Amino acid sequence: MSGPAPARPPLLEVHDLTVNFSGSDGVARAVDGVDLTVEEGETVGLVGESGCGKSVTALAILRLVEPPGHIAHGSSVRLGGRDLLALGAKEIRAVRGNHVALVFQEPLSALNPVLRIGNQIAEAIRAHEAVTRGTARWRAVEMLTAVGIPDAKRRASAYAHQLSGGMRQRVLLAMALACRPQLLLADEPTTALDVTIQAEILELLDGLQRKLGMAVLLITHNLGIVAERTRRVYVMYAGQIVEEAATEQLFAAPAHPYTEGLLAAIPRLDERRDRLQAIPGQVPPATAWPEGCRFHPRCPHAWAKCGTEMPPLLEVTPGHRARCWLVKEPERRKK
Amino acid sequence: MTATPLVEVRDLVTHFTHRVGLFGTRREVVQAVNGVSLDVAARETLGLVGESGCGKTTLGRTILRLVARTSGEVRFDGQDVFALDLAALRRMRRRMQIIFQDPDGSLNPRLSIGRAVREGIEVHRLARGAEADGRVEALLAEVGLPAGSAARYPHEFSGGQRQRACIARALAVEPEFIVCDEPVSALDVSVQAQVLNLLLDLQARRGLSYLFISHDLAVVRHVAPRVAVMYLGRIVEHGPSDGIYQRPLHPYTQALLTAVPVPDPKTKRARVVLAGDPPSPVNPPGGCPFHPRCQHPGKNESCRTVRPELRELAPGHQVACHLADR
Amino acid sequence: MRTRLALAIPLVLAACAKGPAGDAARAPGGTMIIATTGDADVLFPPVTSVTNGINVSDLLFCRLAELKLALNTVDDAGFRPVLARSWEHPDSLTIVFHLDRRAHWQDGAPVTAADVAFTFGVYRDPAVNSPLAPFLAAIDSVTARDSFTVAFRFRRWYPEQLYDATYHMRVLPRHLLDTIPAARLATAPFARAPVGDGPYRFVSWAAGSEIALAADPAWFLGRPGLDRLIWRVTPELATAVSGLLAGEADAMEVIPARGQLERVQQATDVRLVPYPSPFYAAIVFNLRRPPFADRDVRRALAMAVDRETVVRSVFGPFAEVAVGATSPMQWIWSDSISQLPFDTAAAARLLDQRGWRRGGAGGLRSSHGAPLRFTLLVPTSSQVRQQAAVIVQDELRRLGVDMRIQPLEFTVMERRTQTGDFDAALISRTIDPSPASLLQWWSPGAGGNIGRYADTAFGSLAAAAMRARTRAEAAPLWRSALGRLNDEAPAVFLFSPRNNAAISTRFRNVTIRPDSWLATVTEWRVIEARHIARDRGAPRP
Amino acid sequence: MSPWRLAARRFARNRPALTGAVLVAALVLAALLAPLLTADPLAQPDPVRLQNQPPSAAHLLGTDPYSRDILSRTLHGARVSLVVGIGAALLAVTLGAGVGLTAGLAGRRTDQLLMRGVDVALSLPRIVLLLAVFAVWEEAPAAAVVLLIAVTGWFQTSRIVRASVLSLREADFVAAARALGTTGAGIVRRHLLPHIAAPVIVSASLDVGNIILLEAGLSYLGLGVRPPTPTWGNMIMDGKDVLFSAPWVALAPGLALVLTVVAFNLAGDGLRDALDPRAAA
Amino acid sequence: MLRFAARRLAFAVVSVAAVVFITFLLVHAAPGEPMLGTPERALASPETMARQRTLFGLDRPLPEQFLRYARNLARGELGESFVLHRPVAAVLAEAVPNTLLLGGTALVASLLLGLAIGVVQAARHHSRTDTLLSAATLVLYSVPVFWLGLVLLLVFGERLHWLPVSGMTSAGLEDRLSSLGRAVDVARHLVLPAASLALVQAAAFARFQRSALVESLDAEYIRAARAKGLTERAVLLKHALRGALAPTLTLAGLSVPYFLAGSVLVESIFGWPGLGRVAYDAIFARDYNVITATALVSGVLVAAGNLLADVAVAIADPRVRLDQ
Repeated sequence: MSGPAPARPPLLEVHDLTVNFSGSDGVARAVDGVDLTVEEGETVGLVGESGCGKSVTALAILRLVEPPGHIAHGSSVRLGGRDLLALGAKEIRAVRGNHVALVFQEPLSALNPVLRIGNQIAEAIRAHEAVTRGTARWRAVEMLTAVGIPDAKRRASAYAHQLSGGMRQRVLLAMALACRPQLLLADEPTTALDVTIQAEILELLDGLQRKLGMAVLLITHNLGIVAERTRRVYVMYAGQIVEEAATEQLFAAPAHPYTEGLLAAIPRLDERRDRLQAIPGQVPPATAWPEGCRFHPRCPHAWAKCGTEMPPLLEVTPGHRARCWLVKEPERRKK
Repeated sequence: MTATPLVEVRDLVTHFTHRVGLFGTRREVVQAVNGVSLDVAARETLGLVGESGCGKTTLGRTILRLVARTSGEVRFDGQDVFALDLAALRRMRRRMQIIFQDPDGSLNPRLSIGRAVREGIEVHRLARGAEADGRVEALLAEVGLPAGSAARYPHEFSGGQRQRACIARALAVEPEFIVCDEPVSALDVSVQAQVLNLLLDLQARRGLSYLFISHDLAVVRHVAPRVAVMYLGRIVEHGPSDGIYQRPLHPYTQALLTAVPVPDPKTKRARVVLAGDPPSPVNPPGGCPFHPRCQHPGKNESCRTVRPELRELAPGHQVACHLADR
Repeated sequence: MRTRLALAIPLVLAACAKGPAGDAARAPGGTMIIATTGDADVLFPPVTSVTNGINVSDLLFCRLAELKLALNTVDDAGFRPVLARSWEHPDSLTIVFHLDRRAHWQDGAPVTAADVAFTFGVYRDPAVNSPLAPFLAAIDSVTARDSFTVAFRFRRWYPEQLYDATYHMRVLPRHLLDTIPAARLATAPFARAPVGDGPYRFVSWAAGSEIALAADPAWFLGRPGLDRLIWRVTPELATAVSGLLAGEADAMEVIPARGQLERVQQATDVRLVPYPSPFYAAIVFNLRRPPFADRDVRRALAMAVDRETVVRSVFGPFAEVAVGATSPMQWIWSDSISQLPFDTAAAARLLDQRGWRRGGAGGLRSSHGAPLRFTLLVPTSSQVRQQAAVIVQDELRRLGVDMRIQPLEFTVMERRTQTGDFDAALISRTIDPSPASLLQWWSPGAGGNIGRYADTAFGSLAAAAMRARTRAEAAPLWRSALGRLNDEAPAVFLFSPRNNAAISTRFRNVTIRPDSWLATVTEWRVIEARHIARDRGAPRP
Repeated sequence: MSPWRLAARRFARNRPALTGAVLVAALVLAALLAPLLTADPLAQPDPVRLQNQPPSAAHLLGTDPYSRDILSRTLHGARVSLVVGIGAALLAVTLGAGVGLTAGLAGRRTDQLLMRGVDVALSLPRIVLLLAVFAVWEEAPAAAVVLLIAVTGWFQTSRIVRASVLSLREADFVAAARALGTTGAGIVRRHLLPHIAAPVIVSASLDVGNIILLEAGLSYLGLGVRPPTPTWGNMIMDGKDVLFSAPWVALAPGLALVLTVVAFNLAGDGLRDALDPRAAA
Repeated sequence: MLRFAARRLAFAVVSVAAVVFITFLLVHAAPGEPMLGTPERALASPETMARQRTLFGLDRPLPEQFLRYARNLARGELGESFVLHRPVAAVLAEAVPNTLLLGGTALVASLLLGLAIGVVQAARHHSRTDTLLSAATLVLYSVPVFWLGLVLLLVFGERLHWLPVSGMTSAGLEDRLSSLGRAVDVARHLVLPAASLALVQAAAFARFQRSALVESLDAEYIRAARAKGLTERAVLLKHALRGALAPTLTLAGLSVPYFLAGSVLVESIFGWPGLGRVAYDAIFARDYNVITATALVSGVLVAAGNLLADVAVAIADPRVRLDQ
């Protein structure tokens, strides 16, 4: 689904983002030339399997990639037109947690075990706003209440290990949203949770997003969540965006064989499949991406060109692009 | 229920004591499995679903006597597993195996894949020398690992391949029954399908029985014609998958099913959202274990005080709920 | 510390010197910090056994009379009066002392004859278990004739009666001690904070750290020259010397290690004051064991040891080769005493004659298949003795003798030598100013005769010397006895170190009596121009 | 590639660790060859004139107060230090591993008993015990020093081993082995020992340095291995009195001591990094 | 909490009792006997020694001696020193505070210094500063404490005259100083011995702290803290250090034996009149009651250290606090 071009620049505009990790086995290009945009208030999915680079992408947006990883020259991340990669240390800190916030996958490890949760929220507030300790604490309690934690005042002085998994994830949300960011990067926010809790958290996130009017980049491997919660989606494979489309479009007519494969590979609750269509082979390691199209060794349709030339993102329909030569040569699709 | 069950579990209870607090000054009893009965027939797969902490993993391990039971009984092919002496137990273990969730942790990183697979062959003296090598090679090929894998070590394989190796290790002793404890939940979507297909193929080829434990309802539906739903150490619903998935009778099952996101943007479903977290198995609530979270409009006093037993509401479809009706 | 070669000045008295020169009494006093490697044990003279305990209590308590610097133990002229104004010999078994009526305890009470009689009782009381009691065995009784006259009655006549009557005992204040049971005396508070009659008063004692004394301005023989004496315990010798060189301390009784001596030699503010030491070191053979029962083997071993090399190597210029079982402190010391020569050829011949021939592995000597091999016990507490042993070992090896060194902890070695469980031991003997102490170690049946040496010739020479009326008569007899001992070689007498006190050049008038280095400290003075902070000012309240 | 070979490769790539290992190897070699390379460490060519000589062609590191060759004594001292350090470390970890394994595998009661015992042992003031024992030991041969240091030094290892056995017992691959019917002994041999080996090796290698320091301290106090057998501790003591006039006497053994301990610590750190199970995954 | 405290206490009592028992056996099984005088002056005759044995009851069978000792101990009596002729309690009462002052100062100093170095290294980890500090702490950690003590003494005491070399106070000046002056004087005397002990242990703490911090800097919550926009300083000091503090505090509590061992050497070198000296002298003089009592005190100190470690961890890490 692609509406008319927005009058203002998109909220987030990532261009040619490349992140390298240098290790003893050579340089791993974990994220390779990623382009993506998020409009204000929009929920965008970033989907892919482990090791595809989706988490690194999120970290790179806030320049949180740590050595031995580094963001390559030529990448750009613009937030409301401002290039985050060009900011000084102090300015980027002013963005983190304030304009753009991050929610992590493992709420237990993302919360400092030795600090009270109320404190951890309050310090996020105090990092960006000149408020007193007392005010910050009061606002922390308010945030905890907002994310549905009962008896928030008392819970504020609890430690992470004293809370259940769902509660911890709520705390993380409260921490991320404490400064009312314009954009939330939610990295697998519910993967560690049971389905019933996952549903609660996603409902909560929906509600908060509407209330705060923020945009969400929802990073996940779960196609179900993507289908239910996002308007647009990017599919990542081996460090690259391989497909980009409106969500309905993607599920209705996937253009990239990898996307297709994923959809065919998952067992469905709503229908009984006799046999799953598995994608053969393994995700290659980041140090040894294949030549040409990175999916070609696992692709049922691949032909010689796929092994030598890397396809660019090709437009399938307006707003729907796929990194596959099949877009140009659909006749090569095998039945 | 199917005739002549291979595995019969009756009123199985497994409690753990563990120490908590600084220096373990306090004891806690975790009521992991709290009176479970179920059967698995030969060549059949029974799916067991439940959320983390519900006791499904403990149940699987207790059946294999990897964990001591507190009471109740497990019969395998008519023999009481807990009555066996150690030698007999070892013989019995040839016939029942287990596959774990985490392929990293279930392979000894210091043993090559070949030696890991060979371990069972050697323990039960099924073959020796070159014959054993041949068997290992064949098993590895059967689970789809490339030639030459035997000499390699777990860290040289991907998660999916490691899980294949685990399957090969379990198959090495030619078991009849395998407890599959979340065998695919640590795997990527694309690989998950490979392993599920492999398990189904093996079952067809070797006539295996599975107890398939998972938190993923979609996966269970895919592999198991019969499903048991576990909550806080008890089975709350049990029956043919089609029945359970299309017409869940227990409020918990209903909530579970509606919570699972469906990868289809066009389906919009009404969702039963549960309040709060599952209670701790250290201190399970009285009455119906689910009652504190239950959203059933008819919730009443007996839910709080009387524990519902499994009732058969449709052929083969049992549910432990006072309020459920067909 | 094991390097502490403790000096062991036995039982001598200090300070009771004659009255001060008039001008010194008015001169400002000053403070002397004495660095030491060991603390005192207890300040109760009958049981005090540690060098510093003795040094300190020597300044707190007086003797009846005091040896003069020459340490002539035989003649009455060798003594000067202290508590006793004078004495007389009414008969050959009695000495009567007349006490100085000016003498008083630091609490004001006079020192009386009853104190002296009481003191004798304490020293002899088995419940006190004074190690000095055996030295008083010849005294039968001590009785007070009146308040200031006391009579010593001896069991037999001998020339050193006055020495025994005065040297071993320090008079104790009866009025402060007679209510305490004898067995509790050593542990009574008095023993750690005594009230004495000497030139110095007790001020404080921080165990393991510091003992402070202050001059008694009212001392009956005149105010001492130094206001305060402070012993500072620094277990590590190198640190003690550092403190001395840094001016933190003023004096050390002795610097036992050559390397440290050399450091002090190079310093400008500290000088070394040499004086004879009261001990000698020797390798004692156990005559109960086979090779050493043979006099010729002993002589051969003695001749094979180049004692000059041992001494120069261990001490450099800071020790003497021992002329025998004595030290230069004793008046019997003389180069004329006959000694075995260092003669390896003669030693080899002697061993060959006695059937110990070379031929074993490594040129080892053996007789009837038994190698000439023995073990030398050396205490781990003495680095110089260990060092000497190593050199002797090397020398004997060249002769074909395998001497093994067994370093033992001091108390363990003591046990072994006492029970005769040893081949040879490198011992050190602390000696009194009196040559009579020779018998303590070398007469048959004496507790100190660990090697079981028994020789009638030596015995009769020593006995004759003991009976000699004057020092002039006694000296040649003692020297012959020592010569006989050398000739018999029950031991190899290695060295007698020369002690070197280190004393700040701030002090003048420094003299040292070898058996008790602070005996004349009442005469010492600080040069006025060189007063420093600790010499000035009064204590703050 | 097997995890051991991987670890070896990681170790070989770690420059400081490799330096440490090379140093250790050189030390061991020098100590082994000491009798061939150098003069008799006890020989005193001329205890009067050749005392405390500065380094020269004849005596590369000079001579000590007995005119003995310091190079020779330092190398021979290495024998004592290495024998004591390595010997005691090996013995201690063996004891510790044995007790830890027993506690980890035995029933709750044995485990409690052993571990409470270890807790008590850990609150023993080791130095006081060692002082007391060495002071009473008439002669302390190197073997006795090894034994004593080992006997008072295994407690921590036993805790580490026990903890690692307890966690391994919960590991899925052990459960899998049990499910396969592998016997207890087989599980210990195939699955537990190889895993315990890594922390034990690391703890042993890091212990060596500490034990060498401990032995030197005891020697310095005149305990431990006794003179004239050269040990670095008693060599430093020999040189203490001439520290200003002949600094080389104490310097050589002091530097040798520091170098050795540094080498073992480097190698130990390297081993720890190389064998770290997190890195091995 | 009370039950826990009681258990810990009971446990400490058992530990200390074991220490006493083992030490008692060891020293009495030792050859040699209590010594009168210094090694060089064998003044006491065999008869005197024999009488002394009877007086001290050393001629009784060992079990009887132990029972008597244990009975006295139960009444809080530590007996009498054979050599010093005074109650052991008095000997310890003088020595223990000095050792506590020295060891306590060294412990606190090493902890602070170690933490500081560790934090600096972790903040700049893999930089040149880090490498240099790593090398420095490694070498320092490998230096024998007595060697370091001698060097410090010679350089700062004797050569440079900056600090006094021996004792706790300036001899002869104590009573000339105001109480503040006295405190300063003691502090000056404390510097070198405390530094000798502290530097080596600071290196140990720094090495430990660095790796704990570097490890905790890898934690997800550190990334979360950065993502909140906190400064590096806050991330390091508030988040990483808090988490990494507990193990270091444990190590600090468990380092009591190190300080005891070090004090034997350092107290000798610097003439510090403490427990280490007392123990050392007593062992060589076979002063049985003093040896056993020093072992007892050391045992208590070690047990106290262990307890402190537990308490410190409980304070630093809420995860190990007793659940409410």
